[in-house]
Formats: sequence, C-alpha cells, structure tokens
Amino acid sequence: MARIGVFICHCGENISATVDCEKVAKVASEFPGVTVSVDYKYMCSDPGQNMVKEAILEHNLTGVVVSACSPRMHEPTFRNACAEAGLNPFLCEMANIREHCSWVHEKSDATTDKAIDIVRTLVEKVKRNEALAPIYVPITKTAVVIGGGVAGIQASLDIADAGHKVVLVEREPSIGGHMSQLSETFPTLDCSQCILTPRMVDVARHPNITLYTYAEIESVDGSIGNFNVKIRLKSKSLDEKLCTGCGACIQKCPVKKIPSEFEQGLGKRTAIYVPFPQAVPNKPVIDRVNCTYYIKGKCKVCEIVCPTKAIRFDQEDSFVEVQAGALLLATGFDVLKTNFFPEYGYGKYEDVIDGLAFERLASASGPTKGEIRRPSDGEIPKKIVFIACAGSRDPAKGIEYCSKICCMYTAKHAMLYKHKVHEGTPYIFYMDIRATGKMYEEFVRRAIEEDEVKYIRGRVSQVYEKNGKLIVRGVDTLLMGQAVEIEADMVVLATAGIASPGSEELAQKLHVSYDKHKFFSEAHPKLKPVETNTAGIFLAGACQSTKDIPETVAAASAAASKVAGLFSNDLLKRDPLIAVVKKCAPPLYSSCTGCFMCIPVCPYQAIDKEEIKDRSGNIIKTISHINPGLCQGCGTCVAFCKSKSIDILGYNHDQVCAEVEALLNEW
Amino acid sequence: MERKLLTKDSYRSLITKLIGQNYQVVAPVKKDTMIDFLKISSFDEITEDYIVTVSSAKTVAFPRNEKLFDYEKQNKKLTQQDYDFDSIPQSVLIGVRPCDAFGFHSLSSIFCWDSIDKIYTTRLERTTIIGLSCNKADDYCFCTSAKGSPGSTAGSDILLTKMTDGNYIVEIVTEKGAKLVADFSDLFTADGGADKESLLAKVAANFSVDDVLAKINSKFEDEAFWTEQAMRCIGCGACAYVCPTCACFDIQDESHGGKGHRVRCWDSCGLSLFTLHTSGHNPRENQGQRWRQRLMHKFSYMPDRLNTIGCVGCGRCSRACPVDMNIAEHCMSIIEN
Amino acid sequence: METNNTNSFEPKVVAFVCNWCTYAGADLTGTSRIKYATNVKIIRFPCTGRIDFMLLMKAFANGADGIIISGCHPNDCHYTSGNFHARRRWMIFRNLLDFIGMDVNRIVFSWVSAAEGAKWAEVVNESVDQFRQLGPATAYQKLIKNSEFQEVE
Amino acid sequence: MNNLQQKAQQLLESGNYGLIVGYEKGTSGKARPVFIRKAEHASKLIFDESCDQNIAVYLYRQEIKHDKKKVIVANHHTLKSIVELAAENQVFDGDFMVLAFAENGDIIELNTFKEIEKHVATLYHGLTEAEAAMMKKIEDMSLEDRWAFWENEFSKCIKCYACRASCPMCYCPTCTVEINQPQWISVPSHTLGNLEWHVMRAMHLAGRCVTCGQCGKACPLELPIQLLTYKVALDSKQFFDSVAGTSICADNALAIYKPEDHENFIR
Amino acid sequence: MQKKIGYYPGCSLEGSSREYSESVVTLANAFDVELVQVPDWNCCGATAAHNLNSILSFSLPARILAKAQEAEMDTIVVPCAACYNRLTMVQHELKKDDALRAEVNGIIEAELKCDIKILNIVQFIQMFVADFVASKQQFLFDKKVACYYGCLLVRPHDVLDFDRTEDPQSMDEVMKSLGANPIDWPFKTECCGAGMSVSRTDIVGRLSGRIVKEAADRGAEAIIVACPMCHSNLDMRRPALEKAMGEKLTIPVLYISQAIDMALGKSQKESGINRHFVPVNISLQNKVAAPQVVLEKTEEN
Repeated sequence: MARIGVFICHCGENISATVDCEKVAKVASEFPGVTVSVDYKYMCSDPGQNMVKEAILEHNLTGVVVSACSPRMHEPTFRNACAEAGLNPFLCEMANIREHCSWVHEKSDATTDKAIDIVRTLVEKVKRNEALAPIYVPITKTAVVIGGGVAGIQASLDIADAGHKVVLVEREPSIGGHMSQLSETFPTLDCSQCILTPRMVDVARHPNITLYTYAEIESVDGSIGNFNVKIRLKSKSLDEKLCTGCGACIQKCPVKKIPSEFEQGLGKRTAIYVPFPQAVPNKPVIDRVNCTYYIKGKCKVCEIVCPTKAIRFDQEDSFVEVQAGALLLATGFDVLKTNFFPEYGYGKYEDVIDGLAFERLASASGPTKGEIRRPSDGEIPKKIVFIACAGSRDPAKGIEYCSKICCMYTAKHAMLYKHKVHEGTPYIFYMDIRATGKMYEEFVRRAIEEDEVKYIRGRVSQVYEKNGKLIVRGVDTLLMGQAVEIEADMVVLATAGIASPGSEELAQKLHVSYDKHKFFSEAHPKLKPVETNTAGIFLAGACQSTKDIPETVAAASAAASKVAGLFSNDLLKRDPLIAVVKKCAPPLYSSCTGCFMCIPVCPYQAIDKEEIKDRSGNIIKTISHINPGLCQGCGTCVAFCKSKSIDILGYNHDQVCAEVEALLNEW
Repeated sequence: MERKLLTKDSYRSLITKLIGQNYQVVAPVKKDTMIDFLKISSFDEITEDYIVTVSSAKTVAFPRNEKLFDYEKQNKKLTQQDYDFDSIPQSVLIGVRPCDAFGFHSLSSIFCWDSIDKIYTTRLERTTIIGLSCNKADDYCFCTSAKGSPGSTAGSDILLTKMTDGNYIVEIVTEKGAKLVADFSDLFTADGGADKESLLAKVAANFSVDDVLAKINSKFEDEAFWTEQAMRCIGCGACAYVCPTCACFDIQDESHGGKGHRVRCWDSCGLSLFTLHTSGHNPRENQGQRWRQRLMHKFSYMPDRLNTIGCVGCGRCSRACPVDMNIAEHCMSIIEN
Repeated sequence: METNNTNSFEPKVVAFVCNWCTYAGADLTGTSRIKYATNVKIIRFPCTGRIDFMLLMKAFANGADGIIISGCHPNDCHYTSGNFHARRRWMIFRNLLDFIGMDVNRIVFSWVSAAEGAKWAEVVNESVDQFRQLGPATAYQKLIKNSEFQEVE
Repeated sequence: MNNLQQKAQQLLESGNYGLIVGYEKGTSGKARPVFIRKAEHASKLIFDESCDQNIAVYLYRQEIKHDKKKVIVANHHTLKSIVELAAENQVFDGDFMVLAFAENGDIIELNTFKEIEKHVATLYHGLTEAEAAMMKKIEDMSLEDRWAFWENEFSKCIKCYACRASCPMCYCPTCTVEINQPQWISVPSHTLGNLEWHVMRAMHLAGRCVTCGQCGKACPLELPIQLLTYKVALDSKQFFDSVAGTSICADNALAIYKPEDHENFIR
Repeated sequence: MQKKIGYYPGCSLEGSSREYSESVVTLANAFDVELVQVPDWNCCGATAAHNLNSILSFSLPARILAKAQEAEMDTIVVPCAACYNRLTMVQHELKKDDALRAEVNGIIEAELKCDIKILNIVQFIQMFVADFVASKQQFLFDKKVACYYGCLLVRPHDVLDFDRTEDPQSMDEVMKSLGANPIDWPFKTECCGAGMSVSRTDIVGRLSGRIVKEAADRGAEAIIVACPMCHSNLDMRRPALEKAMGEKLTIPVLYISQAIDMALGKSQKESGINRHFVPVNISLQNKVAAPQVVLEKTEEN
C-alpha cells in the first residue's frame, strides 16, 4: 500500500495569503495512501527539508509530494533531500500551488479547493511513480574534429592538451583552411602564416592527435559517447611513410599550368603538388584530373625522380573506422565567387576579383610575391575600387545576413595596398562600417586618416570594362546622391561569406540541423552557441555563421571545453525520463506489432529495430527499440503508438490517466 | 393444450391494455433495415414482417450490461448499494419465434445449474412470453433439425399462430399463459378449430442434431478438421451476442474517482482474449480451437451435463456472421466425415 | 462543486501543457501576479507531442466542461518537432469530434511560449468565458449518467 | 468466371502453390471467403461485385502466415490493403502471390509489392457515390442533429468487435481497448464506452484506412461506422495529401509533419 | 496554316513610330500570322498615368485587357515596351489583389479573369518567327550590331520574368540567328531618357548620346531596339545627341522587326525604314547560302 508524505508550504505567505494551507493539509491527510500530511512555513529551508527527511525515515514513506512552488524551481532540491533520506529521488513530486494557484487567484474557497485538487492529482501521480536510476552511458574518450582550419586546429589542440585522443579530418591535402591563405590579419596586421604555421606543426606533432588530410567523412552512426565514424582517405597516389617531402617530383612535373585552388586561380601549380609551402603535412598529392598519366597513361616523371620510390599510381581510396565519444564540426566557410554578380560582369572581367584573391596577391608566398598586380596584364593598379557588402545584406540575392568580417578585411586590403603602392588611391564603396571588435574601430580610423583610403558611402550599380579600364558607376549618398564614376584599374568585391560546399550533405550524415543558408544550427543562439540539437555533436567557428579569427578561436576553445567536460567522467549521466518499448511474457514477448511507423516520428532517430530470438537464434519477432542514449524523453512516439506499446518513465500512461481522473473527481 | 381464438382487434386491445397496465411490453420493432426487440408504447410499433429479429429475445432476461451493485468511497468511508430487484418490471414479450422461446430453456439450464442466478430468474419470472409461430423461413433456419419446429410451443407461455384472415389461434402452454388469458378472458373466444399445420412455414430438416451429438466427441482430436472449418472465422463476438442460448459473461468494475459500479456484460468464446491467462499463455491460441469450443459447448458439453442442446436452430449466428460461418453447414460436415 | 443553475455555472476546465514553454509561461504569469479564473487546473507533459487524444476523451468522460491544450510555438519546440506532430493529430481529431456532433469549441488549442505569461492568463480567461457561454457539457453528462446505469429522463 | 477457376486449378496442379484464398458462394448465394487447397475444389471459386470481404485480413493469420505458396484473389480494396500492410511491415515480398482483375476482367498475376503498387495507382481512390452521399447527408446536419444521430447509433452497438475483426489494418495482438491498466475504454457497451471505442478506432486508422467499408458491412446491427474512418481518410488526404494504400514506403500521415501544415484553430 | 493572335499597337505605333507597326505587320504577314487588333482599344496610360492617378493607371490597361478578353484573345502581342510593361504589371497586380480588381472591374464594367498571355516583340519573334526564319531568309545580316533593350523590356524581373535583367541576351540571340555579330557592351539596359525627350531634351542628349557613342566606339554598324520610345530618342533626337557628345554620330537605329524584314529582303517602304531620321546606310549584299542554324530559346538567368 502506498505510504505518501504530503508537505504543504506556506512559502512565507506567498501561498498562505490566498490558500488555506492548514485545510489543504487536513484534506490531503484523508487521501487514500497518504500517511503524513503537514504544512510548514518554508519547506525549501533546511528545517523544511529535514522535516521531509525525518518523515521518510519515520514513516518509511514510498512517495513524497511537496506542494509549494514550481518544480522548475525546487524539484532538484527536494529530490536530493529525498535521496539523502534514502528515498529514490524520482518518487518525489512537486505540486505547483504557488505560481499556478496562490499567486494567480484571489483568496477564496475556490483557490483552496483548486490547491486541494492539484495536491490530489500529484498524490495520485506519485503513487504510480517508479524508482528510477539515472542512465549511465559509457563514453569513448576520443573526439573526431571535422575540418582542419584554425577552428579545427585550435579545438584539436585544446582537447588533446586536455589529455584526450583527437582524430582531425581535413578534406584538402593540408590543414590551415582559409586562414593559411590570408596575408596579414586585422587588427594587428601580423602575418597569418607566422601565427598559424606553428599551431599547424603542433597539430602534426601532438601525440594525442591523429591527422587525416585529403580525407572526408563517409558515414556516422551511434550516439553521444559512442559514435562510429567511417572516414574515407582519398588516394594521394603516394606512400606517405616513404615520402620525405623533398619536392623533387614537384619541380620535375611537366604539367605546370593548373590554376591553383589555394591561389584562387591566380597562381599555377603542378599535377603533383603541395598547396602552399608551409603545408602540413608537407607531402604532395597527385591531382588525378589533370595528371597526364591518368589522362593518357604515360609520363610517370614523378615516379622516376622520386628518391624514395614513394609514388603509388594505382593506390585506391581507403577507409578508417573510428570510435568517438564526441564530434566537433569546424568545416569553416567560403566566399562567393565573382560570377555570382551580373552587375559586375558575371566574372567575365579578369581584374574584378574577390577578397580571398586579393589576399593571395598581397601574400608574400602568393603568385605575385606580395606585389599588388592586375591579374589581366600584371601591371600595378593605380586605382583600386573595393566594393563592400557584395552579396551580403541583399534579400534580392537571397543573402539577407551580414557576413560580419568584410568591413574589416576590406579596410585591411586598402591599407595593405597603400603600404605597397604609396601613390595608389583605394576607394571603398560601403553602406555601414561594422568594426565592433577590440581595436577594430581604431584600425578603420587609421585606414581613413593615415592611409587616406577614400570611403564613399553608396552602392555600385555597375562595373564594365572599357579599353583596359574598369568603369565603376556608383553613387555617393553623402553628396546628395550624386552619381560617381571611377575609372579603376582593379575592383575587389568583398563578397558574402557562405557555408562551405558540402556542408548540407555532411549535416545530413550527422543528423545535425542546418538553416536555409546551409550553416549548421546551434542548439540555442544565446545559451548553447557551440552545441547542436544532437547530443554529443559540437560546433566551432564559421560553419555556424561567418566569424573573424578571434571569435573562431574562442568558439573552438569553447567547443573543446564542452568536449573535455563530456569526457571528464567515464560515464555520461543522463536523466532516466526516457521512452521504452514495453515487453511481456512469451508467447507475445511485446504488444509492439513491428509496424515501425514510429521510427520517423522521433526527432532524434532514437528508435531502431530489435530482433527477439529464441534460444536457437531464429527470429521470433522484430519490434521497435528505443536507444536510451539518444532518447531525450519528448514522448511523441508514446502518444503516437496505436497499440500503446511505448511508455515513457515519469509521464507514463497510468500516471497521466490518474492525474486526469484525480483532477476532475473528488474522493 | 387448450386452444382459443384471438381476433386481430382483440389482439390490438390486449396489447394496448397491457401497455395501459404499465407492463413493460417488448416487441419486434423495425428501424430502417433492422428489426429488434424494443420497449413499445403503442400496438402500431409492432412489426411481423420478419423471419427472426437480429438479436435474440434473451436480452429481456440476460441484458448485454447488467449493473450488479454501486459503491462510493468518501474520505475513507465506503458505502455500497446492492442490486435493486424491485426495479425489474413486469413485462410481456411479444412476437417471440418458437426457436427463441425454446432458447430460454437452454439459458435457464445454465443460469439455474448449481447456483441459481437470482437476477436472471427474477427477470424471466416477471416476463410473459407470447410466442408467434413462423409462417415463413429462409435458408438459415434449421429449427426442425434442432428438435424444434416452426409451431413448437416449448418456452412460450401462450403461442399465437396467425391465420390467413389475420386472427390468431391461441395455444395456452403454461399457467402464466393461462393466467394472462384469464385476466383478459373477454378478448379470447373459442377456438375455431383451424388447421395450424397448414399455416406454418416449411423448414427442411437437413440433418438431425442427435447425429451431431453422436459424432462430435469423436471429432474433438481432429485438429486439422477444426482449423479448416474455422479458417475464414475472423474472431469477432457477433455470433455469441446474437445467439439466444449463449450465456457467457464478463464481470467488469468501472470507477470514476471514488464512485464506481460492477457490471456484468456479454462475452464470447470466439474473441481471442477470452481464455488469455495473466501469464500470457492462451490455451486456445487459434481460431480453430475457439470454433471447436463453440460447437462442443452447444452439442456436447450442455447435452452431457444439462441434457439440453445449446442450439435452437434459429440461424441468427450465420446471419450475423460477417464471413457466413453457417453453423448448420458445419454440423452437417461433422456428421458426414 | 456541481452548481447547476446556469447563470452561476462554473465550468470545470483541464489544461494539458508542455513543460518547456506553456508550463514555464504559466509560472511567469504567477511571478507577474496576473490573475486568471480558478476553473483551470494544469497537467504537465514533457511535450505537446506526448498528449494523447484518448486523454481528452478521458477528461470529457470525467465531467470536464472544457479543455485547454497549449505548447511551444512552431520551431520553438525543445524537442524540435513535438508540436508539429501534435498539430497534425489535433487537425484530424478535432474534425472527427465535429463529425460526431461534439462542439469543438470546448477544446481550445494555443501556442504559449515561456515568455508569454500575459498571453496564458488571456487564453485561460477567454477560454473560461467561452466555456461558460457554452454552458455545462449536458450532452456528454447524459452519456456519463447512462454509463452509470442511472435512468436519465 | 471460369478462367479464374481454370487459373486456380492450373496453379494448384503446378505444385508451385498450395492454397488459393478467394471467394465462394455461401448461404443463399452470398459470397464468402474460401480457402482452396485441392485442385478439384477450384470450381468453387467465384469473383464478382458481391465479393467484397477484405481478404487481406487473413494475410497475417498464424495458420497461413508462413505458408509462402499461397495465392490471394484480390479485389480493389484488398490490393490497397496489401500495399498499406506492406508499408506497415506486416506482410513481406514473397509471402504470397496476388491475382487481380483488369478492367476487362483479364486475370493479372502480381508477385511483388512494386507491381501491386503500380497496379493500384491505376485504380480509383475516392468513395463511391452512395458513400459520398451518406457522408454529405451527415455533414449537412446541424451539430445537434449529428450528435443525436451518432448518439443513437452508438447506443445500439453491442461491442462484438466485428468492425475490428473485419479490418485488415487492425492487427494489434492486444488492442488498446483490451488494456485495463489504465482502463482507456470502458468495457460495457453503454453509449459512452461505444463512442470512445469508435472514436479511438477511427483515430487509429488516420492515414491508414483504404475506405473498403468492410467495418460497416460486418456490423451485425448495420451501424454506419465506416463513415467515421472515411471522415479521417478524407481529412488525411485533404490536409496531408496522404492516401492509404498507394505507396509501400510512405510514412504514416501522422508520423511525419511539414512546418507549413496549415490550420486555423490554434491561437 | 493561318495563325491568329491579338495585337495591341498602342498610340506611338499609330503615331510617331508608325514605321514600327509597319515592320511588325510585314513580319507577321511574312510568317502568315494574322494580327487582329484588340477591338476599340484605348491608350495604356504609359508613364504619365501612374505619375498622376494610380486608379487611372490601373483602369486604362484593365479596359484593354477586358476588350481583348471579350474578343476571346488568349494571347496578344504588344510591340511597344512601355505598353507591354504596363499591361503585364496591371494584370499581375489585379490577379494578386482581389479588392483592387473588384474596384477596377466596377470602373470598366467588366469581369477580368487576368489570364491573358501578353508577349513583347522578342517573345513574339521567339514564338512565331524564330523557328522558320531560316527557310525565309534572303540576305545574311552580316553586320556588327549593338542590341539595346532599354529599361522597360526586362524589368521588374519577378513580374515580367523575361530574359536576364542585367545582361539580357534574347535580342542578341535573334540577331545571331540572322548571321549578325552582336557586340558585348555595358549600356544594354541603360536609360535613354524616355519621356524627357520633349521637356528636357538636353538630358536625353547626354543619356542617349552616351549610349550611341558607346555603340559606335565599339564598332557597331547598327543599334537594334525593341521600343518606340528608345528609337525616337536614339534616332529622331540625333542632333541633340551629337550636340551633347560633340561629335558626328551616323550609326543607324533599327527595330528588331525591321532587321528581320531586311534579312527577308523586304523593301525599305515595307519595313518602314524610309521614315528614319538617321539614314540607314547599311544594306545586305550577301545572299543566304547554307541553311541557318535553328535558334533555341534563350535560357533565363
């Protein structure tokens, strides 16, 4: 028989002001199954909690109902108190007679009666509660970081330094991401290679980090603590152990005219190549699309000159399976190419380039060794027009957001141009300058005042080529909207930051939600910026939305700390209020009909199939099964299942039905 | 057996008087395509345009839901209200076919077997059954094969047989019948000596139930036979609920908060969960076993124990069956092989 | 508390609410001390997706005159899609009840977020007025009496 | 209909098939399901408009579930039910072969659910005029009249569950109506219990009912309960464009959602 | 077989740009398409209407559409870009806004269904001419041409849904199929000054002048247009242009229909070329030898 303890709180007089607590306690003592029913001024105080503990011990209570404030407030407090007294915490419920009763009604019998109804409802519910223990899920203390840009590098180092294994997967032949393509970085103008390359080397050398470059995620399944990640290592046509990175093959490779992706097409590379000198790992890869051997079947110069015979032309893609406890998405972003803009010539004009291309021009290891030269004729441009917000903040082009970093790098570009070409005149067409970081505004002021960058507030309507010059036609809204026409030598578009290609497919593989711009969705914009809705998968950097380097590194370290937090204990403690498919005695084994209509219902893909076998192993029946690691306890499948074969602990059918009956009847 | 004559008009006034003396008069009433026994308040509601009603007349004595008692718990004090026998009215059941009337015989043999069911017996005692012989039959009827006949008086208190001129031959079967006739003696005139046989429907006796009784026990072990017979049976409870001789019931408690009541409701051996044990074991797992149970109960267990046959040949179960499980056909196949 | 003269009829109302949004919203109504009718009593569910249509039938069968169901706004659901599934069920269930002649105005559906304390009070007060106008659920109470085998004239 | 009988005989004699589930003439000529195992009984088989019991009910019966050599003579509704049962993993490819009838009466052999699905796509999916007329008659009633109509119908129900037994989609081993912990539906057949039962049955067929109407046909008291499942089927089509029995891999209408599902009653 | 299609000339094609109408009619007859004028049509209101009174600017085009609907014309060709723009915009707005449609229906006393297919001259050519031009072409149009679309033919894109807004190609494609060599130049959709032609001829001089000069500088031998307003500004106002640009500009301006007429070997009178202010100093010499490549539809951007 149930032995329930009911404790009515006055909450000072927040409750007793409008609810007759003594009467509620007296009436509650008459409820079937209630052995002790008392009221007290401050239940959540120490004496209050001790009252509960003593009552549990004295009356050997099987359930406790504390009628006071909202469970969202003190449920943990009273559950811990009960646990200390030896009563399973999940046998303690709270009846909300403050927020839902005393505070919202006048003092009257109706209010007291309502409080009595609420207490009766919770008493009936607690009688049907089961003693539950938290679920413990074992955690594999390895993290898979996807994306080897500055975010992935920072996160990997942080997790590895925290003593956990990391597997870093990078799609390109080398890690470094977009940051490695930059010349100097705002606001301090320190050279990005110098601050990044040491970190890249740290990654390569870190004992806890396994680095897979030229590799992609093939499939992911499992759940938090137990992901099973399959990684495809695209064939480099090279035996990495033998290769010393001497670079002989690169010098001798006859195919030298392939536009280098790293150089944004401005520089050229060979068929067997290393993206950039400071690449980590500094070992080449054969580009099978342009390599003559793969086209015509002959050449093999690289194989001949290779001192360690490391070339493997027939090497296939290989796969690696990794068990991981957490995944960290750091796939970064990309910039819109100029062919997106009809008004600026659909990418026809060679001297209309995007910000990343300008970075390569300005970079010492770039195609022009750092000299700002026009891609068309290699001349040093006398006039450059920078166009900010090219694509961003433009709903007509489907990109309504601000890309956040362009104002700063455009100011930097203009400043670098002035430093390299003193007599050059940079113009910047802008709408608003968004320089919100530390030392950012000062940086832009310096560009305007010291480097005399001409800022024109207005949009550029058209850019067209006329006998070698680029005619930029815009407007200056600060001069009463007067039309402005500049004959420029080069135009640099600060194009919008977009999601990196392939992010949608990756999100679908990981069951991570993404927004309509293909950026990954964070669990909560303010409170969980580096987590996703899928437990165990974290976000860092621009893959969530475009960010500058300081924010990216901060996000990476935040995500890494989340991962480290997750790995800090061997077992992952999870709330046991999850759904479970009911089983019963043979010959039925379960009322579940195996229709599996519930599988698409679960937003967490927590429902899978379980085969019930007899002793000799043949399948008697296949029923649904809920993965306790994934189920978050929403109960949608419980209400959906026609044969009521799924029930959820804490809100099961019996409890909820009893609550409805208790609320509408008196006994 | 004393015989009288009841003219059409005096039959009308008999019914009207009975209603007037607040008897509960139950008769077959036609509602769109369905004809069933219902309480009537005027003679005109009665219909005779039927071979047999959908549900049997047993509802008068064994209704589909019978409240046994009420209880209420008010803060730890329990009060109980037992069955109120006075609420059972005097009633008159009209238009009962001979097979239905004979059915009460089987029902009573069960309800009064070792412990007398007070509710059932009280209801039956307070009911006067005015039978109506059958002037037409269809393929489903097989009363003649089940020891009955379209004109049998068994089970009725008085049996009317409609003549071509609309008047009725009255045969007084029991004292209750005689008392009724005596109470309204002015309405009954001397018997006109009409030949009753000629007025009755012709029901071919395709088989005799005795043969079934003889053969059925030997068929008990023949698993395949029953499985094959019951292949198309989909396991609903229609046949049991409409059958005049089926008496199985289920006891249920219903409660809302502190108030509640205990109810006796119809049950059927055809339903899959009829014999499910709480352990999960079900001694009758497939439909073949359940169908065997239905026939064995009617044609073996009742005859052996209560020497009454559990089937009156009304054919209701075959009519009501969604997949036409014709019990007569199955009896014949038991006899043949 | 069965008062049967209609002018002082007080409907018995049950509210099925989701824990993350409307329950928290109701808490906010409390902390902001916004008053509303005492007829409504709240039952907590993890998500509107957990609310089974059978519970609505159970509430009516136990004498409820009105039901309020409320949860997170679309796209706000803590479990991403519980409210979407609930919405589909209500669309079908509500039409079915209307088809058998039950007055669907006895069930009020709403989205109330954790920040909409005022809206919760408004939903409750307006619903209680609506149920008061509809009067007691006599049709259903007749069924309840009949199911307790008390003769109903 | 002798080519069906010839076909059946030929199939049984070929040894590839051991059982034909079809229709035969029952008492006073009414069609009823039949299980033919011997070639000489093939002459019993008939097929015409009156053969409307939904044979799909027998597909998952213990006795013949694992008999891979069975043939189902299928009318339009049975075909749709097979597709829906396939979508709900109750029957699997290779469990049985289906004999369907083309417009001109020719017999079509369908072996895989893909073929059945393609054939079903050519069939008509709405209600018949008579059924649509009955629906309209009720929908045009006032709220009070509709309540009175259904209250009267539900009061007659004797809870024999013939409606459940005759519906191929009702295959749950323990139906929710048999759960007594908690007691969802009251067991006695009073009007309230009957109303709850029929509403629950209709709701559990949302997006699954192929409108074969057999629940109405099977009811011994001829209660028009098939209209309840028709209402839910029509709504599933109108709101969610989900027609039961048209796809072997579609998710149930209530198992999925679209953010833009349109409704006008949520405040 | 004789194809019939509704035809709305508009005021300028009956007045100052009569040559455009003549060339369109010649073109239609050449490809046995019968142009049936919309009965009792009225002025479309052009830019003047929607500057002055918005309900008037809806009612005028609405009445034209009502007349076309009455005559059961499901498709009408509207050579003048301004009229085409007004009719399409009005039909789009009325279809979207029931209240506005009710009000306008009241004014014009008709029930508009708003489902008439309105074609501009280029769409008309794509539909009725393009596929057959190869068989009927006499002379190669082997000249460098600058196709000038003006602003009303391609904007606003989401309503008109015709060709690309910034860098349209449809006229270039037609000219290419005649053997011409269209130049790539940036002023395809630059404004010519339109209605300022009368009130501020100086502005037109500058705006149109720049367009003509650009075309000439890039070596075009003719400017192809599809709008009477553009034609009159680039052709009739040529002296003002030359004054603004300070140089002689002799490049002729042809309607696209006239260009095709010339390729078909029609006389200057039939194609209305004789009415031009700037003499058309080019003529087609080389006969068509091999059959021309068939033109496909221009894909939308």
